[in-house]
Amino acid sequence: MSLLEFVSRINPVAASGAVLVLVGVWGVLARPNLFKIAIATSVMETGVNLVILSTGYIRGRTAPILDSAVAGTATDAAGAAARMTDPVPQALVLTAIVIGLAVTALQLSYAVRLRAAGGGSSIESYGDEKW
Amino acid sequence: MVNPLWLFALSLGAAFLLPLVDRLGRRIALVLVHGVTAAWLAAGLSWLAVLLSGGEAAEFGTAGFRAPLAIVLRVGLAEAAGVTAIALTGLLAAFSLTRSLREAPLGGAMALLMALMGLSGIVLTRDLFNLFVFLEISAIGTYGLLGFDDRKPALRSAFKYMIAGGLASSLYLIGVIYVYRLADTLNLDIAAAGTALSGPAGTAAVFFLLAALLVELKPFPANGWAVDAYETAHPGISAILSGASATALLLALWKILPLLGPAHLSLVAGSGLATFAAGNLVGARQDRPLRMLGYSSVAQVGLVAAVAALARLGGLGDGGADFAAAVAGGLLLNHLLAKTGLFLLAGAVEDDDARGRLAPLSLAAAGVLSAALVGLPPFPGFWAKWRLVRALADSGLWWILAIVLGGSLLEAFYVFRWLGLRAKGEAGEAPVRLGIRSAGPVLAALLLAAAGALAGIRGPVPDLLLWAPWAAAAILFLLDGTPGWLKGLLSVAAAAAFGAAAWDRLDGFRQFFAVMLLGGGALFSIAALRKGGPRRGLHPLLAAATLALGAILVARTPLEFFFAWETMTAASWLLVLRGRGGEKPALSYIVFGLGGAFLLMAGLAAGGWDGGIAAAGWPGLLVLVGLLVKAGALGVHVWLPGSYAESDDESSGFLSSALSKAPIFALFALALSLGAALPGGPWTSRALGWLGLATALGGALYAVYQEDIKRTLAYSSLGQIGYILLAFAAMDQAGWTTSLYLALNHFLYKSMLFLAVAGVIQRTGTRNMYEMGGLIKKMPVSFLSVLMAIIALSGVPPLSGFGGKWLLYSTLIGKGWYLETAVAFFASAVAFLYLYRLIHSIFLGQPKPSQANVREAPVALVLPQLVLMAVLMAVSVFPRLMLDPILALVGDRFPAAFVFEGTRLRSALGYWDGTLTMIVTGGVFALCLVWMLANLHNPQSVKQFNIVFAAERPLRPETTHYAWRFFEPYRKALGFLTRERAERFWDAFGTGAASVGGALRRLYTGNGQTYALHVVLYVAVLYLLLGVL
Amino acid sequence: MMRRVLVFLAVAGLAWALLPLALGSGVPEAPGALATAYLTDAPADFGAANIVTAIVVSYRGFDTLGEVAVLFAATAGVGALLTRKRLGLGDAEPEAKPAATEILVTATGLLTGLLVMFGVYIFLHGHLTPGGGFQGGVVIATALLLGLLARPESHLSHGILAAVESLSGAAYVGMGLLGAFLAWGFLDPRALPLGRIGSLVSAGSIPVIYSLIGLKVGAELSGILDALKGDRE
Amino acid sequence: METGILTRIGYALVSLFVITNYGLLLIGSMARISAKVQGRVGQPVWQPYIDIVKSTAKRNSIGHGIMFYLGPVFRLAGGVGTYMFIPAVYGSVLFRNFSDSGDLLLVMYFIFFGQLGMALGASEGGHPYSAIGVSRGLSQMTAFEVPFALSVIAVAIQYRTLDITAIVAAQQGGFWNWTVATNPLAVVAALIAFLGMSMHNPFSIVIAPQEIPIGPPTEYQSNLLGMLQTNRAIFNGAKLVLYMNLYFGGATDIVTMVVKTFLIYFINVFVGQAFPRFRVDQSIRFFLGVPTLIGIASVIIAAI
Amino acid sequence: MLVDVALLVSGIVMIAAGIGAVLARSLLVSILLSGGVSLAASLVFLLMGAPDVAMTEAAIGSGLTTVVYLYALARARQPDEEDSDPLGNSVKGGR
Repeated sequence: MSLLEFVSRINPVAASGAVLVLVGVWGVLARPNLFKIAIATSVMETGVNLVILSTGYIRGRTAPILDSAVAGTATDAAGAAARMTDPVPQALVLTAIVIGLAVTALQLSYAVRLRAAGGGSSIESYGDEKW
Repeated sequence: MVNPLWLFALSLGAAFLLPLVDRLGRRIALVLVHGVTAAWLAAGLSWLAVLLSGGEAAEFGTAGFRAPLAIVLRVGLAEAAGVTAIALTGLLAAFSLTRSLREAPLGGAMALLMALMGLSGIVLTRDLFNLFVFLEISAIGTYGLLGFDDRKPALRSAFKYMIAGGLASSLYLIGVIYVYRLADTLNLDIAAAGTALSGPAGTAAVFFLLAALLVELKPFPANGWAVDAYETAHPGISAILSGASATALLLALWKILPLLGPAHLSLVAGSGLATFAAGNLVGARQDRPLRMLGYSSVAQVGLVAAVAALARLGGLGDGGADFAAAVAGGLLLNHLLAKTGLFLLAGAVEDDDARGRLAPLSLAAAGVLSAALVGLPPFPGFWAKWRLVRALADSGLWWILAIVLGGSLLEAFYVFRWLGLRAKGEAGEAPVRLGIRSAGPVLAALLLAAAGALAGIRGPVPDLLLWAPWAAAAILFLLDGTPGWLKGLLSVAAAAAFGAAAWDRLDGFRQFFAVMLLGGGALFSIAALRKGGPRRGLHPLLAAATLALGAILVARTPLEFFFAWETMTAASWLLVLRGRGGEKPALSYIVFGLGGAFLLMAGLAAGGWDGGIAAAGWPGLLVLVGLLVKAGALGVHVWLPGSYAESDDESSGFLSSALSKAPIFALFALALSLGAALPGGPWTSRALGWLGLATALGGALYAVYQEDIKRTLAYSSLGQIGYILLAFAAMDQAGWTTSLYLALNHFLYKSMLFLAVAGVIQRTGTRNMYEMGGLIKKMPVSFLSVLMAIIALSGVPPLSGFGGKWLLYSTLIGKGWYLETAVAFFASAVAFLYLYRLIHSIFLGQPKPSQANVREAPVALVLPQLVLMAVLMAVSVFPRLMLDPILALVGDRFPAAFVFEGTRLRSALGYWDGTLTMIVTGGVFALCLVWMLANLHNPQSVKQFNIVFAAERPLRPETTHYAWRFFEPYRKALGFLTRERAERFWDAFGTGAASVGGALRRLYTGNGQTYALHVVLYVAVLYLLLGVL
Repeated sequence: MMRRVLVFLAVAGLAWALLPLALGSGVPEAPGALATAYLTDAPADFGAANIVTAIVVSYRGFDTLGEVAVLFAATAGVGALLTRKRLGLGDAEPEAKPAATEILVTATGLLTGLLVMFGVYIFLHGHLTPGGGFQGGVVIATALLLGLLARPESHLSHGILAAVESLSGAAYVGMGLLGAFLAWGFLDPRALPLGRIGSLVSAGSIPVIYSLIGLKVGAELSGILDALKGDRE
Repeated sequence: METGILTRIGYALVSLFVITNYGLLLIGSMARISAKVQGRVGQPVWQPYIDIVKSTAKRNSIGHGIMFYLGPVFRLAGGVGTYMFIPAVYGSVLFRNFSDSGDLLLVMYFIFFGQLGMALGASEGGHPYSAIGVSRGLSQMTAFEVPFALSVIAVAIQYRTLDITAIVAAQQGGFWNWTVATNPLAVVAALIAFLGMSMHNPFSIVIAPQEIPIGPPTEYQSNLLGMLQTNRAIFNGAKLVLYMNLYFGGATDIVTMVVKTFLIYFINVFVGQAFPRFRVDQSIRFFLGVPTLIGIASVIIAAI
Repeated sequence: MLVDVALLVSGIVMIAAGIGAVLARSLLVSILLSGGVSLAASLVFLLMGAPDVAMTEAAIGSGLTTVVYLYALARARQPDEEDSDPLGNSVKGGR
């Protein structure tokens, strides 16, 4: 089955994540609305998170949590380890998501602040500093 | 060593508790902020102390584990220096931010703490993902800081900044995760040690990492977002961005260098150099100071990145990593302190919207900071740039060298333009006082000076004599409030002491020039006493320039020579700037001065040193051209007339009669160390001869049409230097004798002229000759001085000037340079025109009623003139006084062409007996005088206007004194020769550079989205190039 | 038009760089050496059942501390930007909004309490089950948000929020220092006894740290929402 | 050839006396000849003597300042000095003058001594016409110096010396050894320059002798004017002697000198009479044109 | 394999939602679609064996972020049409 063949060859998460990154970048570059830029940045960050986590995707493995489902007995550490997926990307993504939220919040604050000062909704109206 | 983790705990704890502390009062909260920053500084310094005294770099793990399991921090020399620099900048900036922080919401202070901690974290961490976290901490802190004091423009910029920052961090994350995937670690050292990253996938992964860091380093053209922020933020924030943030990011780049392959490194180098060139080109077009500094920042950072990459590539430097650390580190330190200080200073001025000139202390700080930024000695950038240039020359990377020097020159142009503006201010504006806000810039300036001096004295220039100019300048600046006579005497004493200390180290040639250079300095230091009052700034600069001239003579290595040379250039530039209308001339003076110096530097770096400048081949030609620029040869002379005219009158004299001999000395030194030959051989000589001749003729012709005395004298100096060059180019005993004789003579009579003219200008208050007239009765001594000087200058026997002419023509005809002889003859004849005009318009003809009360010049001017007159008479009567030493100096390097027989000097073609000439002339003159007096019957003096005037009686001196446009028919006949082609050429050149800058800066549209587009395109193009490489 | 072409070129160029990397990396067969080391050692090292938590809070705890700092800096920035004065709201009364119905008010009151308890549960069990301080903190913030929605005229108590935020943050740093003094390094959770793996009181100070993070994150996110609402002085 | 210093001074005075009288008579006779050519009776040959005596005998003298008085002194000293540095008659101790002070270059530059002093004196007179005259004179001087210098260079190349005595020596042995025969172009250039140097037509705008009193001497009268007139004679003589020495084989006796200098002067004056007067800018352009090219050609010829 | 197909399908959904978020003229729709992207992403994370991340993404990415957007939109008095009012107005905050 060619689809499955193809899917097994590539990393589906990485692929969709990368495309999502491109979609986000396109949004950042093409939509002049301040909020739209922020939204596109969020989409891009989600894509990046997918890319990150894609490297920790191992077929057929479970979450890296030692519970009864994974390890019958807690002492069988080595055996449990062989059934779990890579935890490092997960740890990294956790951090990245929170940072993404922080950035988004701040970016939106600026947008709000600019609007409150009577500015336009398009980034084109903030080009007084140039050359 | 102090565990850096304590500092992170301290920063975070303080930041987290800040809202509670704030309840006790904002002051206390701010003290906490400053205290934490100071703690970082203390820690950085303690690390530096440990590491510099031989301590080992240390790693600090977290959570009780080591890499790769846990995150590890490393404190090495680079890290310690980086943390110190960041904390220092932070402290300076925080100090300037205090008021804003007090008035704004507390978020500002918290963001500041976070930003600084983040930057330090970037420096310290060895973990790639942790690096990302710290990048984000500092980025978000910065975003917060950009808007915290509610400047509307800064709010706009911050949004643009965030878009670009978001793109960069996404790129970075993608890079990090694939590095992890391939290398199975996040630790830098482990990743660098393995080979997993060498394949195509690894190259791509590292590329993303690198691209993100490069974008954060604000490369051209993807840096509009940053420049906007630099321009609009609070100056303290701009200082952090430009200084601390750049430091941290460069160290981050430095860290990942081991991961990079040659192709990556080429990208970094290319991008850095392009940024350096483009940043400076665009900066040159910028008239808003903060934005200008922004462009300068990105340019400097680009250069540092390029240097680091080039050194890593292996094509550069002697000691690999050491070299890179020294050069890149030196440049960075220089940039950091200078830019921090400048942002604070310029920002304070802009915040006040002040248009006046800066108060003295701030101005001095601004001067030091600007000079450091441009890489003048003795600041750290100078040493770094020298090593860089040397390495580039050694590696044969000439085009990079050209970019580096060209960019630096552009930078000098716009930075010094700003400085000139601030030094002069707009007319009618009150001086700008910054009060306590100047503390930061002053501190930065002091640190720069200290760091530079330390680097120099403990490094390549241990000879304290070479530091004398700086010491003298510093001491006299401190005494600047004291009366002028004290400083004048000190200056003279300094020159004398320098001469005494250096005398034994100088060979004959150098002693010969020392008399002119140091003596000239002392002479004009005395002349500077002509006005009362402290005359702030004049004496320190004059003394510094004088001693720098001396330092040029005692230099023993190329670096020492260049060090002294640039010192001289800088001091004399400030002298020009000090003049009343000195702003524009000073700018062209320093730009051409540095342009020449840079050529010299390239040549020196490539050539050797043999007790003199031993640069053969085309490095030698570079040196030659550099010296010619400084000498003011025709074509590159455009800086000369304005600077001589607009500087203070004693400074003009100093520049013309003493300082102009420095390039002459250097030419001799160059030729001497090549065995009395020029690089390039006879063709160079011939070309140099014609160039000298063109200079002589051009100088004379231009001088004819000037209305301004000092411009006349300036062009006259140009012409005289032309003769000296012409004679020098002959490269034989006759030529060198002539050249040295002319140089010494020029020193004598041009000093007299400038001294006399200084008196005239002081008394009449004008420089326009047609506004004077008939001053002979008011200022007889000055008249006599000018009379003798112009007789000598024009070469009319019996004064010593004729000796020069005789030697010159004998040389030229003997050498077979016949056409040159004819042109020289013509040029000498033209000199009569302006000399006559000079003495006629000022001293003769009809006096002006408004100048009825003019007195003789002050004693400080008259006395030196009397001495010089006596000397001139002595050497005229006894030419051997001057010629014997010169002949001895030239010695037996060449076959003898001139020989003395008693008082008669004999050449292959003819002879000249100066003493007999003087006696005959004196006798004849006495005879005629007696005849005249004997037949003088009933002489009557008549009143003004009692002249034979056709049928009417003139009433006004303005219409009777024929002085304005004196040689108009001459202009009609030969004006086509003096159409200022060189000026127009250089104007066009400037316009060309400006239009390139103008075209480039069209990229900076102000649209944040366009900036983001630039970022993405930049990354894409970089990737394409990576594929190509 | 030109701009569109350039945007297309830029995105295409980025795609050309990114897609080969993303598509070509494939799916790994097994975790790398580092991951395996974590998987095998974490339970023994820290007695934490949730290995991701072990990494987040201890091995890479320094990242997490930084992450908290990021959120903190963002909150600070938002707070500085969006004061009432700067938003142009001045001293004007907040806009009157139609009051919610009685039922909604009562329901949200209940729900808020439940949600807060859920949030606390999430971060207390971070070392055992999925979830942790951040997730728990978000849930708490959501709970407070619901309260705000239900009673538009109500305000969060800034004093309490700030105190919680400050103290929990400082306590987090303090736990880190405790690790340094009582165990083997900064942020080492072995300062407290590890306990039996799988039980609530285990994994050293991991649950304590995660709880503090949860409180802090909850307070900070609430603060951001508060600022966006226009309630900051 | 060592001679006592007093003897030398005595010889020099004799030489000076001779050249003064010769110069005066030359001017007088030339004016007379000019008049005849133009169909006038003209002045007596001794008119210059009358002029000088008349000027010197004036009872009053009006002065404008010290430099005004010194101007004529400079001027006369310049003329006398120039003559003093030229050996007038080849081989004659009497007319050797003080030519051992320096070579041709000294003579060429000493010419300026008088001109400069004169210009200064005239300036102090305060008359605008004086200054205008000086301006014109100097402007023109720079231009005619070029062909003159070129021709001198050609001579120096040809004889490999700048020593005037040696140059004359090299021309001995008949007409074909004279410079005028060996390098006629140099002589042509020099003679054209001589027109400007003597301010003869068409280069007489400087003193404009026919019109209103203009030119450097405007303010001068009494014995000061007398000195200027005396100088004119001596200076003219000196220049003629110089030309004779450089281009026309010099003279071994006084009669040859008189004949040769008279002829040189005659040619010049009458060549000049044929042309209208140039403006200053025109004369500058003229001198830097064809005469300069001729001069360059002469140098090239000599160099080859 | 089945998981892979599910991942791919989710990926396509996400990309579609992302493109929609960028293209939508209504900001509200945009925000909701971007929340949808996050929601789909959290599903993907869950499928990949990353329940921690999935939870976080759901809570933060699709939940809190969306709320923050909506609050900001309200506070900024931003009309829903993305290209309305591009050049700003003179109205200073308040009523």
